This record gives sequence, structure tokens and C-alpha cells, in this order.
Amino acid sequence: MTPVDYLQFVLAPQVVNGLALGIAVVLVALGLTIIFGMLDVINMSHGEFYAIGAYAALALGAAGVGFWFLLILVPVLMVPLGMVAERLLIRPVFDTKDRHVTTLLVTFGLGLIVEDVLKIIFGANTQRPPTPIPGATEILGIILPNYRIFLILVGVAIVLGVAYVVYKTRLGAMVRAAAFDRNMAASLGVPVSLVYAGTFAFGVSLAGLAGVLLAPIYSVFPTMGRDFILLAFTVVIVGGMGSIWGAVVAGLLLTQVQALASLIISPVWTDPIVFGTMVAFLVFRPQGLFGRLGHA
Amino acid sequence: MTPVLDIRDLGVSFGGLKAVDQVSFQAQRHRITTVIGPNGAGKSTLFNLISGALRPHRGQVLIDGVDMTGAAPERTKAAGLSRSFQITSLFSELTVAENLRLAAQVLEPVGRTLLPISRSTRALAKTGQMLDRFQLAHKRDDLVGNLSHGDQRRLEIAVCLASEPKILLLDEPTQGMSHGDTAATAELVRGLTDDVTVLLIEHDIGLVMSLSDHVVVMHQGRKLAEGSPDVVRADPAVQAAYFGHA
Amino acid sequence: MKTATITPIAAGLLAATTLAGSAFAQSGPIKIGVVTPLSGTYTPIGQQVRWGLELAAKEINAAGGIAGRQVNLLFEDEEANPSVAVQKAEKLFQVEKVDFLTGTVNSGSTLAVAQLAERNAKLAATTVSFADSITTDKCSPNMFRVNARAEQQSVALAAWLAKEKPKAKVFYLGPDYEMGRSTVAAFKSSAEKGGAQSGGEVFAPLDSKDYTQYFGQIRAARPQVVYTSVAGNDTVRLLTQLQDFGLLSGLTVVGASGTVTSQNITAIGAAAEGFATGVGYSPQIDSPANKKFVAAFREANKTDPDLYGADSYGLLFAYKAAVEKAGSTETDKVREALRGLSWQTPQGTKTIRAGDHQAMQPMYVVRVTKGKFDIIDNVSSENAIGPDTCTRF
Amino acid sequence: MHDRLTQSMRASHLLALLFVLASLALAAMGTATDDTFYLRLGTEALIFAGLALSVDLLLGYSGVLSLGQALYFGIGAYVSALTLMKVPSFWLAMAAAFTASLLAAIIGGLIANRVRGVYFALITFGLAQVLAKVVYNTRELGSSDGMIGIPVIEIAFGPFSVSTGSPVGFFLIVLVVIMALYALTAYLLDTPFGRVLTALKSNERRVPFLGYSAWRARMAAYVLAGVVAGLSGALYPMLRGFVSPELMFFATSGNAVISVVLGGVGTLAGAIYGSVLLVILKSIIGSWTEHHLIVIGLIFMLCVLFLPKGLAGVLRPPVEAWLSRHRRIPGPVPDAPVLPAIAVDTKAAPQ
Repeated sequence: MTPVDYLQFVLAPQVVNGLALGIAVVLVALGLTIIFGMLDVINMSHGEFYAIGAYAALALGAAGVGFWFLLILVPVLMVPLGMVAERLLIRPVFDTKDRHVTTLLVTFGLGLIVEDVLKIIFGANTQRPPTPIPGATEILGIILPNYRIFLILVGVAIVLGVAYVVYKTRLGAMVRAAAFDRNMAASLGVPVSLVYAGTFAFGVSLAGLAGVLLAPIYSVFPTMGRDFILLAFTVVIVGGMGSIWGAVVAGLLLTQVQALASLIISPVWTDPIVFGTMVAFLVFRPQGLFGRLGHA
Repeated sequence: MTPVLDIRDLGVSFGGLKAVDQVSFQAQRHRITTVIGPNGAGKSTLFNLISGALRPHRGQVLIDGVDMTGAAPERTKAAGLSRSFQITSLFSELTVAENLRLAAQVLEPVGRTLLPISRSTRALAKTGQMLDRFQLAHKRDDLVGNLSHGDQRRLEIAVCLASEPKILLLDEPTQGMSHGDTAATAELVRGLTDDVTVLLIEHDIGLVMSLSDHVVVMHQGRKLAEGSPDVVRADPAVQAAYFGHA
Repeated sequence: MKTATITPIAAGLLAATTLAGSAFAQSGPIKIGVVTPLSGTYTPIGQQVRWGLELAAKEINAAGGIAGRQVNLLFEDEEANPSVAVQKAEKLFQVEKVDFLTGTVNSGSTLAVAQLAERNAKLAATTVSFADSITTDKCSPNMFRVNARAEQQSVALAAWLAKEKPKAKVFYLGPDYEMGRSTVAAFKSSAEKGGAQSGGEVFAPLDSKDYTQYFGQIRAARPQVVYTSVAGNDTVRLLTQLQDFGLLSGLTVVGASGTVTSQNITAIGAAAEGFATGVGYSPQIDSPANKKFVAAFREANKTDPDLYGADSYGLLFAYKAAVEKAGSTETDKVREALRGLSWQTPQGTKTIRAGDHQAMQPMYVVRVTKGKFDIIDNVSSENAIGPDTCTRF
Repeated sequence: MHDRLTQSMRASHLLALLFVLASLALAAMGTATDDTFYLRLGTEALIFAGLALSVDLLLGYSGVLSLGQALYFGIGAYVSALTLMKVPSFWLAMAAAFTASLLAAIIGGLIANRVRGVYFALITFGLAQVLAKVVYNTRELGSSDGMIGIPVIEIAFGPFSVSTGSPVGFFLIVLVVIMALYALTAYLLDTPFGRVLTALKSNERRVPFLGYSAWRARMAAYVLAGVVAGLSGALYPMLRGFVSPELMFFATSGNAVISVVLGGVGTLAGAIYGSVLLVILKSIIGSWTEHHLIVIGLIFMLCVLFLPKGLAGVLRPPVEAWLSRHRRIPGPVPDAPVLPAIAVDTKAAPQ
């Protein structure tokens, strides 16, 4: 293979495809990092909420709802689900001493249940909604499917939107205040328990949105929730718990590391390398790249 | 005679901020030395440097003439230094007796580490002694988390003392206490000097003046003055920097 | 409290089974244990196994059973985990006293269950696992395989490829684990005997999310054929991503029999068009026996049978023939009867080779056309089977 | 003089004793009815109880959740299997598993103990995941298929010997091993070392200021837990005759965590009860519906929410109460005079 071939056919597409995968990972990690960072809750069922979003898109799409409408409808439908889950499962153990472990265990149990319920409702076979935007475009000799280009653009828009809400709006300020010091926020008139429920629901809703967006590429099956979860947790840790920019940078960085490692070393080693990165961060920089949201 | 605690030119900075800067003083055996200063003067940071919670960037900490600079907390503890915390730090899921015994366990020879707890006779005796001395015997089996604030502060001093230290660092032992409790605690601290050397952080100036043998005044990370309570009180720099605001 | 509950249950079941075991062993129904994944990733395969066996049992029972005895199927979920499979199999052998066992899917479970069958002096068969080792170096006198193994599939596919695309440049993409690697190696050696040349090979981790990272290598190699041995969800992703990236045009994709199945073909959609593989079964087989089977299967389960369903269906008829020939359900007698047995299945006559307990059967090459597998070639059972390398019996 | 922790440990011992008696009853009944399956299922439950014990040692005492304890269980199982295929000696296999899990736990502990809390959970999860993948891809270890053909062996005790193929014989051997592991961990927890562990769970940051190295104590607990898991794992291939990478997968670690939560965190005996309970639940529900995940998940979730102390939380208090009645331990005196919040030391003021 000539160096030019290598660059055009191998290296450049690898980097560009890594970008699309990176955006996908960022979308899944976004909700996780918000729940993690603001509520200090480990949501092990985040992957299953992602699966619920994908299945909802599949079922509603089959019922005739258009893809563009689904992008709004599914995240909205996920909000009450998140509220109920928070009220029933997180709230009762929120004030236990070891919140991390307890919420991790409860949501782990929830994950088991959701996975099985999805199988009962939708069957065990893999399904896939049609690609909403077919075709591919050639950019500088690199062929990229149109839907992936769309995904990259939408992903960027979502990240910017979420960052705007969290960092720039009054709502976001309230949430950050409640995360920083619950009592102080309450004394300032922030409805803390509603904010907590809302934050959890927001994270869940983002997982659902990721489900809608990624279903055409990665297909839909009951155990799909486990797919991204280890990578998403890694991204959250490397990026810094609760840091939106951290999740973005870490998500893009790790998927690039993965893509290049699989190309240069071997696909087998991608998992150990990604995991090794997580260990290195935990050991040398436990606060992650960007530190922690609301916890300066 | 070597001072039991000798602080030489101690300093640490966070970012650009010099939290503790070139602080030197000595604590004499069986005396109460008190560190005072406004909020942010670096008093708690100083305690952290001495007890090993933080590693100083410069200077030395000598315990009984032995250099313990930057040693881990468990090593400064082994050298005879015990400390309390500004915010009570105990084992709230354990009982009063268990807290004390845990602290007293260090008195046992290493060989008993893996023997049944009932063989730790020295620790058991010490626990009983502390329970009596601090009048906590009737609460020995209460969970510490259920104790009143005052009882917890008192227990914290007892826990520090249970390991028979040479030096006791008390970080605002009267913090959050009523007047009556504060006076009682002062009496308690005064009574400790038979056994240990006390290094104290305290805000209540009246208390400081009546209790201390020696006072170190800190301001913005630096030592402003030191001496007997009367000398310090008379120091114009201290007047300006500290009592002016008090 | 809890220990109090285990004992009555244990005692009760024990009492019940000892009774059943002694009094009705030779006259009651014949019990066949099915240890198959009913939860987890392999659920769809377990479903086909279940449906195939249930249909066969229904037909056999309606026609008077095996040697006049009804067939009773007992299902247990093995979660595609050998540890669970062995535990459940032991329950079926010891408590339910089943006469015969089948259903295991992943080769780890099949091998572990084979050893358990030996230690319990019972017989078992697999209808799904296609790892060569089960009837070669890790063969067991108590394990039979009625489905085609990897080599039979490779031989059939390679023979067709040599005719269709002589001297083709083939790129190999397998899942990175033992089974995926050995399947690729087996096909590669068959294909290269037929004149194919290698355009490179790559192994992707199991459950890869994105295969696009390998597309550069594929594009640069400019192969005419891509061979893959990925399966399940991985195939859905691989093929749809190949399509999205426009790599499928002008490329022939071939693969292992488990790569595209009735479980994932709908999800793959148009990207599956033209995919060819070597299998032991296709619903398209044009024989009266198969047409009848497909119709009955569809009637019962609202879906087409695939090779797992068909092979599982066929197994019960082999067992029926063997028991009737042996005149008993005793292990040694049935084993002797199964050895060399020829019987009719929807896919034609199958024969169990006595030397390694591997079924010989005609092999087909099928290609996806408009979402259905069409038979495009076949190889006789003798040409596909390969040598007997089992040395244990 | 017994304190409260010693007292609760005694209550656990009593529960463990009840467990042993029930096991012996099962063994007797199994022999009488010539049973194989239930005895071997019981043996397997006991083996996994050893794994649950090691999870409880970490979660219930040093206060860290390991989501990858199956790593050491798997190492024990593989090393035992490899040893048995070369030399059919129980003692050699146990010694090899001990050494291997000890070394692995030291290495794993050096990595995992750099962090705590949820990070510890994620790191242990990742460690197990990576090693399981390595085993899954290693041809010499049978890769994804695992290894079969581990022989039935005779376990020799001087002039006596028991075959691993004997359902009741091996059941009793495993009972002895697991109860010995229980006794060892329970004993250690009732020593000054054990008290430091308990303190770690309660307030880790305070521990160094009492003169104990928190890192060393955590490390010791981690290595101990690794060895307990490894020795339990070593018994697995003797029972089932094979090993497979699934033994190291998250499902195995997850089941151990579920067992501990069901049985009661921080009670040791609860871990053993929980493990047996889970096996029974799975066995019953598994035959009744293939959707056992829902049932197990639901029970587990309800347990975390409403029964945070698990089965032992229900069983142990009455046992403790009974014990204290029968041992006349001085409890808190109910009619003690109410003292002022701060008691003044009666010693004279200095100088």
C-alpha cells in the first residue's frame, strides 16, 4: 500500500469515523455525566434508558411517526419515566450514607428488569429502523454516509444546547446551586427536590434521545444497553464527573485513541488500552480532565 | 531540654497563595500553646502540616528532636502526636467504647494485631479508664452518631488521648459549644497537661488568655508574634492585625 | 428460615423422582431434556431450537410416539453460560431422569455438557454448535452432532466460490475469538485450495459497535469478495455499515452459516442482498418433506424455520429411529443404534458417521435474494464431510 | 468483656452454625435418598458462597464495592484446573490457587486501592473485564470454550480419602473449606486488625490519625478477599470438571453482589445464606419462567430499598437479643442519672 493510499483509505477515514463514533459515545455519556455530577448518583441503568429510547423510536416509527418528530417526542416521553424512576428508586436511598453504592445497586437491579421487559415486549431478535437520511457524500476522497454527517452536526448542536442550558440559564444555575449545596439552595428558594427529579429526568431523556439517533446505525436489541455503558463510564471519569466539556473532549479523544490503536496495534488491544487510560486517570488525576461540575 | 515540638520555617502554598509562610515556634513540654489568628490565617493548614495531613513545601517539623517533616499521619501518630479536627471526626457507626478501643489499640504490641480483640488487655483497660475519666461510661454502648454535639466533642478529645500521645493538637475544641460547655471544656483541657503537651487552635480570646501558657499569633499565613498571653496582648502589631478586628 | 425451605423441596422432589424413575422408566413417556439459551444474547437461537423440537415432538406424539411411548420435552434456560448449562443438565439427568439431552448452543456449553453426559452415562446431541472440535479433537462417545460443522460449510461455500469467482481476491473479517478465528482459517484454507488469493484479514472484537474502522483496509485491498464469520447483532452492524459507506457495490459478501439468519435478516434489510453462505439447510429446499415442514413450522410459530430449527426438528426423528431400532432407551444400545444411522429430515437424508458422531448431509450454498435465501448450489454429503479425526472411540 | 461488634459476630456464628446443621441434615437426607443433583447443587451454592463471602468482606467491612471479584474466583478455578490436569492432587491444586490468587490480588490491589468509592467499583469491574477477555482469547486456556477434562480426584487425608465424584463426600469437603474460610474471616474481623477495617468503612479519613495506615489495611482486606475468592474458585473445577471464561464474567461478580445484598451486607453469615437463597431462587424461578431476570432484579431492588440489611437484618437481631439475655452482658443502664452535657474533670486546675 502506498503512503498516499494509506492516508486516504486508512488513516483519514479512521479519524473521521472515529469522530462519528465519538459523537455517539458523547451523546450517551452526556446524560450519565449530568446525573453523576449533579446528583452524585451512579445510574447503572443508563444504558437501558438508551435502549428504551431506541425501542420507542422503533415502535413509534413503525406506527407512522416521522423521524424528525421522534427526535422531539421520544425525549419528551422519557421525562415522566425519569421522574418516576427518580421518585421511586433514587429518592428513598438518596440520603443514605453510601449513596454511590446504593444507587448503583438499585439502578443495576432496574437495568436487569428493563432488559427483560424489553425482550418480552419486542422479542429477542435484532431490529433496525430505516436510515432516515440515506446516501453517502464524498469529501476529499473520504466517503461518509449522510446520516453520519447529520449525526455529527446534531450531536454538536445537542452538546451546545445542553451546555447552554446548564451553564447559561437561570434553570441551570439553580441546578448547579442545588448540586453544590442543597441547604443553601433550598434557603434561596430553589425547589430542590423538583430540581433533583428534573435533573435525573433530563439525563434519562438525553439517553433516550441518544437511542433515537443511534438506532439506525447500531440497530436495536434487548441487551443493547450494555454496549456503550463501560465506554460511557470511562468517558465520564476521564472527562471529570459532571463536566460537559470534559465528556465531549474525553469522548472524542478516547474514540480516536481506540480507532488509532486498533489500526496501529490491533483491534484486540483497544479495550485494554481504553481501560488503561481510565485507570491512569483514576490514579493520577481522579478529578478528570475538567474537574467536577458544581463542585469547583 | 529539647522542645517536644519544634516547628522550623514551615511553609506551604496552594497555587500562588502562601497558606503558611516561614512559621517557626516551639511547644514546651506539659504546657498549653495556643495558635490564634483571624479566619484564613493558616491555623488549620498549620495543623495539617504538623500532623502529616499535608506535606510542607519548606521547613521542618521535629517531634522530640526527630525530624518528622512530611511524614504520613500514621507515622506522626507513632511519634506521639494525636490530633482532633475542627469538624468532629469520629466513627459514627461504632459505639463510644469501640471508638476509644480503636484508638487505644496502638498501645498493644504488634503481636496482638491478629489475636482476638479480647486479648488486647491494655487497650481494654485504657478504654475503661477513658470512659471513667470523661464520664462516658454510661454511654459506652451508644452509637457515636446518636450522641449530642457536646458529648461528641468530648469523646473526640478522649479518643485522641486514648493512645497516650506526647503531643495533643486540638483544633477548636469548643467550636459550636454553649458558654457553659466552653468553660467546662477549658477545665478539661487544663487538666490534660499532666500527661501531654497541648497545641490548641482557639477563637475565644478570653479562653485563650486564661488557658494558654504560650500564644502564637498568625496572620495571612505568617507568624505575627508569640509569647506569653500578656506579652502578645500588648504587642501593637497584634493589636492592629487581630484585636482591631475582634 | 431459608434452610428450612430447601429441605422439604429437595425431599419432595427426590421422592417424586425416585418414584417416577423406578416405576415408569420403561413404560411412561420418554423424557428429553433441552438445555438451551432462553435469555441473553442467544435467545433467538434458543427459540428456534425450542420451536423445532416442539414441532417434532407434536408430530411424533400424534403418530403414536417413540416405540409407543409419548415424548415429553423438558426445557431449561442455560443463559449461554457453560456453568449454568452443566447445572441445568445435571438437574435434568439426575432429577428428571431424562433419557436424552440436547439444545446447547455455544460450543463451550456443548463440550461441558458432553463431559457431563459421559460422567452420567447418558447421551446428548447438539443441533447448533458448529465448532469442529466437538466431533474432532474433543469428540465424546456420548455426544452426537446432527448439524453441519464449520468445515462442511466452508467446503461447500469454497467450492461454489471457485466456480463463481475463480481466483478471486478475498478479504477476511472475523470476530476476534477462537471460534471466529478458526472459522476464518478453515474457509481460507478451503478457498485457497480452490485458487482464491488473500487480500488481507482482520479480526474485530466481539460486540464491536463500529466496523467502519476496518473499511479503510478493505477499500485499500480492493477485494472482489469479503468473507466474514461475525454473527447476530455484529452482522447487522457490519453489513449495514458496509452499505452506508457504499462498499457493497461490486463486492460479493460471503460468510459463515450463522452470519445471516432469520433472526437478523430483517434488521439487515437490503444490506443482506447477495450474501452467500454454505449451510445444511434452507427453507427453499424443494422437496415435499421440506415443504410440509416449513408449512407446519410457519403455522405453529408464525415465522420461517432456519437451520437451527430444522436441525433440531430432525434430531428427534433420529432419536426415534435409534430407540426403535435398539428397542430400548438404554445408553449403550441407543449409542450403537445412532452410529451409522441414516434417517430422513427436511433437508434430505442424513447419516451419522460412526467414527466421530458427525452427521453427514448434503450441503447447500444459499444466497439472499429479495430478503430470502435462495439455493444456488449444492455439494454432496460425501464431498463436504472431510476426514474423521476423532481418536477417542 | 464483649463489645457490640463481638456480640454481633457471635450472632453471625450462631447463624453459621444453624447453616452447618441444616447442611448436614441435607447431606444425611441426600445420602438416604441416594440423591446426586441436590447435593451437587448445594455444593455449587457453597462454592459461590465463598465468592459472596469475599465480596462481603470488602463491601461490609472495608466499605468498598467490588464489581469484579469473579476475577480471583476465575483465577483460582483456572489454576486449580491446570494443576489437576497435570497432577490430580487436591492439596496441590489448593496451594497453587492460593499462590496465584494471592499474587493476582496483590497486583490488583495495587491498582484498585489507589481509588475508592464508585471509582473502586468501576476499576474492579474493568480489571475483571479485561482479564476475562484475555482468557477468552488465549488458546492455551481453551479460549472461549474453556477447558474440559478435569479429572475426578481422590482427596487424601492421611489414611482416609474422599472422591470429588462422591456427591455427599465432596459436599462435606466443600462445606468444611467454606466454613473454614468463614471462620478465618470472622476471626480476623474480631481482632484489632479487623477493627481497623470496620473503622475504614465508617470514617476512612480519620483512621491514619489514629496511627494505622489506611492503605495497608485496605490492601490487606483486598488481598484476603482475593484469596478467599481464589480458594473458593479452586473448588469449582473439582465439582464440575471444567472451567470456562464465563466464570470471570460480570454475571458471576454480579451474582455474588446480589447474594450479599440479599443475605445482608457486613454479616458474613448473610453472604452464605444469600448465596444459597439465590441458587434456590434461580433454580425455582428458572424452571418456572425464562424471565428470571425480572424476578431476581425486582427482589434485589426491593431488598436494597426496603431491606438494606438483608436476610441477616431480619434474622440476626433476635439472635443477638437472645445471646445477650443468655450471657448477661451489661447493656446500657436505663435509669442512669442524666449528666450535664459536659462533665468537668475533677482534677485540679494546673498551677
